[in-house]
Amino acid sequence: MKDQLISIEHLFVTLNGSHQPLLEDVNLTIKMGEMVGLIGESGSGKSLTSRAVTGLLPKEMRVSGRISYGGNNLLELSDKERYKQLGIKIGYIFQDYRGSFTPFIRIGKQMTETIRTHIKLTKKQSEQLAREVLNEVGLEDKTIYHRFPFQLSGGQIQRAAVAMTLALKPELIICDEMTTALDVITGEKVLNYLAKVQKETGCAVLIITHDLAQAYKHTNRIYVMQQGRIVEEGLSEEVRCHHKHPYTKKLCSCLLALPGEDLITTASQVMVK
Amino acid sequence: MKKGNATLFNLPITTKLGITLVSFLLILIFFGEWIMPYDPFQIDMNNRLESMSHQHWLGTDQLGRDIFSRIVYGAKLTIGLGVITIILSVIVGVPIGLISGFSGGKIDAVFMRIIDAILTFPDFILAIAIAGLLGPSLTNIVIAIVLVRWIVYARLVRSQVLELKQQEYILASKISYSSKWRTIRMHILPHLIPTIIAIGAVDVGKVILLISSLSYIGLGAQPHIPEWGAMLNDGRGYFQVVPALMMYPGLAIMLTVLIFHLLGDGLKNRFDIRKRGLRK
Amino acid sequence: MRLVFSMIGKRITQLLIMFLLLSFITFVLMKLTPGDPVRTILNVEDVSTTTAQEELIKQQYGFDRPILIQYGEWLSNVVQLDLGESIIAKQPVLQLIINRLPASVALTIGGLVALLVIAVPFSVLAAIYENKWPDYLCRGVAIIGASIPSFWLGLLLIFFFSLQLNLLPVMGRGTLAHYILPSVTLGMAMAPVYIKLLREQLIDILQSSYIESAIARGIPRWRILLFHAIRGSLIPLVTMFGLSIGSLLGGITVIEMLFSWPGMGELIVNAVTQRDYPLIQGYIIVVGSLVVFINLLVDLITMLINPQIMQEARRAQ
Amino acid sequence: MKTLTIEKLTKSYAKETVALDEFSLGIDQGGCIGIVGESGSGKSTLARILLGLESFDQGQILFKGLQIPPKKKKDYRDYRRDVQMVFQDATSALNPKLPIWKIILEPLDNFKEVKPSFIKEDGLSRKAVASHLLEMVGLEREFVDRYPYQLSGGQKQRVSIARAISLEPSLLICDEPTASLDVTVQFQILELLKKLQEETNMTILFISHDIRAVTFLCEKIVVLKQGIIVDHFHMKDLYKKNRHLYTKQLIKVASLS
Repeated sequence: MKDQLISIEHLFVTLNGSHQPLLEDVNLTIKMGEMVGLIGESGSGKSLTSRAVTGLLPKEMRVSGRISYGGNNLLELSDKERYKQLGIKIGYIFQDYRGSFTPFIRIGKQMTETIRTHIKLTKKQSEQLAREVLNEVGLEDKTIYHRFPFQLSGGQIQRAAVAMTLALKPELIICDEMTTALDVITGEKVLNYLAKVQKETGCAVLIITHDLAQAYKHTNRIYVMQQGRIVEEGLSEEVRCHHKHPYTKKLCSCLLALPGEDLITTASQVMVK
Repeated sequence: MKKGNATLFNLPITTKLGITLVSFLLILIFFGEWIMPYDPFQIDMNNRLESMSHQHWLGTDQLGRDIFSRIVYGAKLTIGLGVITIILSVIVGVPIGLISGFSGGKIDAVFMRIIDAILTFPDFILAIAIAGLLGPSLTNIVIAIVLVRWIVYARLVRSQVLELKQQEYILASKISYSSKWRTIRMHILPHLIPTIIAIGAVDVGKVILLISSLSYIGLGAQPHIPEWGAMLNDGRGYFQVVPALMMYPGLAIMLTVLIFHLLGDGLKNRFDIRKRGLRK
Repeated sequence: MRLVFSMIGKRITQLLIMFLLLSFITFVLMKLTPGDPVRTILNVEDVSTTTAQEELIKQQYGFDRPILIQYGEWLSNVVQLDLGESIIAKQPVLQLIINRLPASVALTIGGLVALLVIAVPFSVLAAIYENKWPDYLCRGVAIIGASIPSFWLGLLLIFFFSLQLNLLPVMGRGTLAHYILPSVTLGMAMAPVYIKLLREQLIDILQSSYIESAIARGIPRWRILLFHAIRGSLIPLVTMFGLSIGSLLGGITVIEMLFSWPGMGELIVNAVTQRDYPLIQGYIIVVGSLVVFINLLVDLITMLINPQIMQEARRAQ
Repeated sequence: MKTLTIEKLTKSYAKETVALDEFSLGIDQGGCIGIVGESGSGKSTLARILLGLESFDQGQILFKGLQIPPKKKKDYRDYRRDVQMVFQDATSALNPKLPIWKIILEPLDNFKEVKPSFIKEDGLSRKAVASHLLEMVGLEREFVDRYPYQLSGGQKQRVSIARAISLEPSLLICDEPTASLDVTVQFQILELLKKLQEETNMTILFISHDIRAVTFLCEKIVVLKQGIIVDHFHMKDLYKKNRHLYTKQLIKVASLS
């Protein structure tokens, strides 16, 4: 398919010296400009999958399979070539906002450092760009630019991280539980800015989350992961209302309904043990 | 994190090594008198500065005393002093740390001020001061070191207590109507004791170094006493003629301190103490 | 700025508490002291002296007055920067110490340079190759280094480089070559603690999520190592230095003795063996103030390189 | 008479940060009360004050007519027996050095004269009592001899609940008991709490940031924002027009459409 941005085929990840694979036959495709959700509980392998894409897996893990991106199999590229794609082609936003930026370097400096790593700009131009994108995500550049990360709230930091991806315009942004450590309302705000950036740049977004409601609301398509395997895939509506796999059913049944809310057609609260 | 039941055989290699070497030291300390071929104080001016031989395994010093016997005798003295110093420091420091950390508030603030003030004052310098005013002797050195060392344990215990106090099981214990003493016994001491033992083991090594350094500059053990540092000081003048005089006591110190380091590190691993929580 | 003042204030309080504690201890000890300073001054162990002579000395040095009065007098003198006169050298104590200060400071700086040259490369290597052979090597070196008595290490260095190879001078202070052995000995004596700390720091930092973020942003590895990781590990290093300045001053004493280095350490050891009480007291006061002063400097430097401390201090106010 | 009456409770940490501002609430015996708020809303402070783990500046708390925290030793003892808590982080709430049975029995060991109603026979061994409690929270008896690190997050939280209910308290305070659990486990813990509440008629004060969890468990809901009660309503009025704007916002974020 032509509009395919990235496609993961038969991905296996195994810890050295162990036979039980951590990821087993994972297949996942993301089209250009698409928002895809990857949901699962802790330990299901969703973060491993995204790290396999960026090449950030720990050294003691073996990877096999194929990740096609831009006509290449990423797994066959050299470390150096993969490293070059980080940031500029594939953006990554992490869960723990305290770790999104280095704590003792000012936000602005880290942004220009990143920008100038990838784009040939003068110091002034990169500062200009950094200030622009900060404003885009609703942060006042005058104050934020000179702040240290610990002087900002979690929501502000994650918005700055979103701004960072906006400056580099990557084709794919991977958000690994980026709102989990935030308050719900703040998290929603960050996600809305993410959606805005997605619309402006037309990039694809992979949202990794354990929060089904979030995935339903913010993505077009959802993959459900359990114990290192993808157990179900489909449009968000489909996964929510017409799921087939028992695990998806269990997940959905555990999503507590607000009163009067029709969660799933069966609306059962069967406990699948 | 926790490994299964550790038997003597699946311990890490460093610990095994540590245990073997410590047993070796213990033999030296308790059975040294039977091993010593000569009286370590026996002066024999006919056999001065002899090199290694069947009669004198490590040779003799400038007064004809048997070096091997002196080192064996010195083991008991050096290690014994180190251990006593640390035990005294623990006895003084741990209760203060417990009280300070557990009660918090003003008591804590006062203790911390005093501790801060003493902390700026290095044990080495205090030892010099005490040796200078009371006269150089091993007892005075031990007093001087304890005066400063207890702080290590008070601070260690206090910071551990403060950290543990954040743990919700301490709160749960309070909610369960457990008395303070019961909470300490049930939830705090089991965490503290291994840490203190492990740190104490390393500290014994450090104190041995300190005492021998002080003895070396003449502020600790007096020259005729076979403390290893004093032996080095003793042989200083003959160092260029007979390097062996410097070699063996120095090696003895190094190996002993190394053993305590290995032991401490082994215990730290065994008890899984490595800065919990900091690494995410 | 208010913050800096409050910090200076805190350190000065600390200095005062320490000062009172110490002067109290030294005075109590002097009272208990078994040796008789009067006899030391007369410098006669075997020759019999008349009691009249002793009385005269006692009066001259004020030993006959009640201890509290002696203490008060001494305190007020110290405040006026008068630390009294050495019994042996018959010179002002402060002058004697100040004369010796430059040599000790020079050796300290030499030791710090040696320390950095030894500790930084070792720990960076160990951290990058965690649990591989460079790491094991560094840890081995560190643990053995921590077990060697510094004076013995110095002796070994003298033995090999001066006596056997005849490369470097043994004693005294003169040319730059004279600095090498004492500095290296001091540096090596301090290195193990720093290697251990720096290595653990770096390993923690290299595994931290902010380093992962920097990697994910595609920042070149060397930049990450230099500006994000090593820079971050310097903060505890400086704090560590502040904490260990005391033991450094102690360690330097032994090394000065070993190399006959004309610093404060040599001065004090001789003072102790000669029972020169005013000098010992003066030395304690000077060293104590020095420690507090250096710690104040360390505080200020930490504030400069670690903005977070500033923030927390501000919040605490 | 209300079981618990809180009147104008005020607590501030520093000059500017007010954790609770004139917080007033009355609670009857039985049922579940939900307190919803985001981080910094003062909800955890409230829990800690109710448990006597923290002091407060102004206002008063009456529990069964007694001032909290009680001054008399006997009253204090009764209060400790009657008010228990389940913590957010089950890992931190269980001492890693102790076996499960010792953990569970800590409260009962301090109240030797108490004979809980769920113990039918006499002369049971301590371990048997502990395993009985484990069964009540849906864990197998064999768990008594295990250590916390051998348990999953959900199982640890069950142990924590078992400890809290061992004295049969009339008020159980749950501070985000499900926040660090997976969704499926979260659901099971909520079910367990619901079941236990129905069986024992204790009052559960359920503190959470998750409005879904609160609506699942509670009949009455209090919405806290920056130390102030902004909304206070019965479950059936959740969608009423006169809900506070902040409540509406919370609902909107949580809802699927």
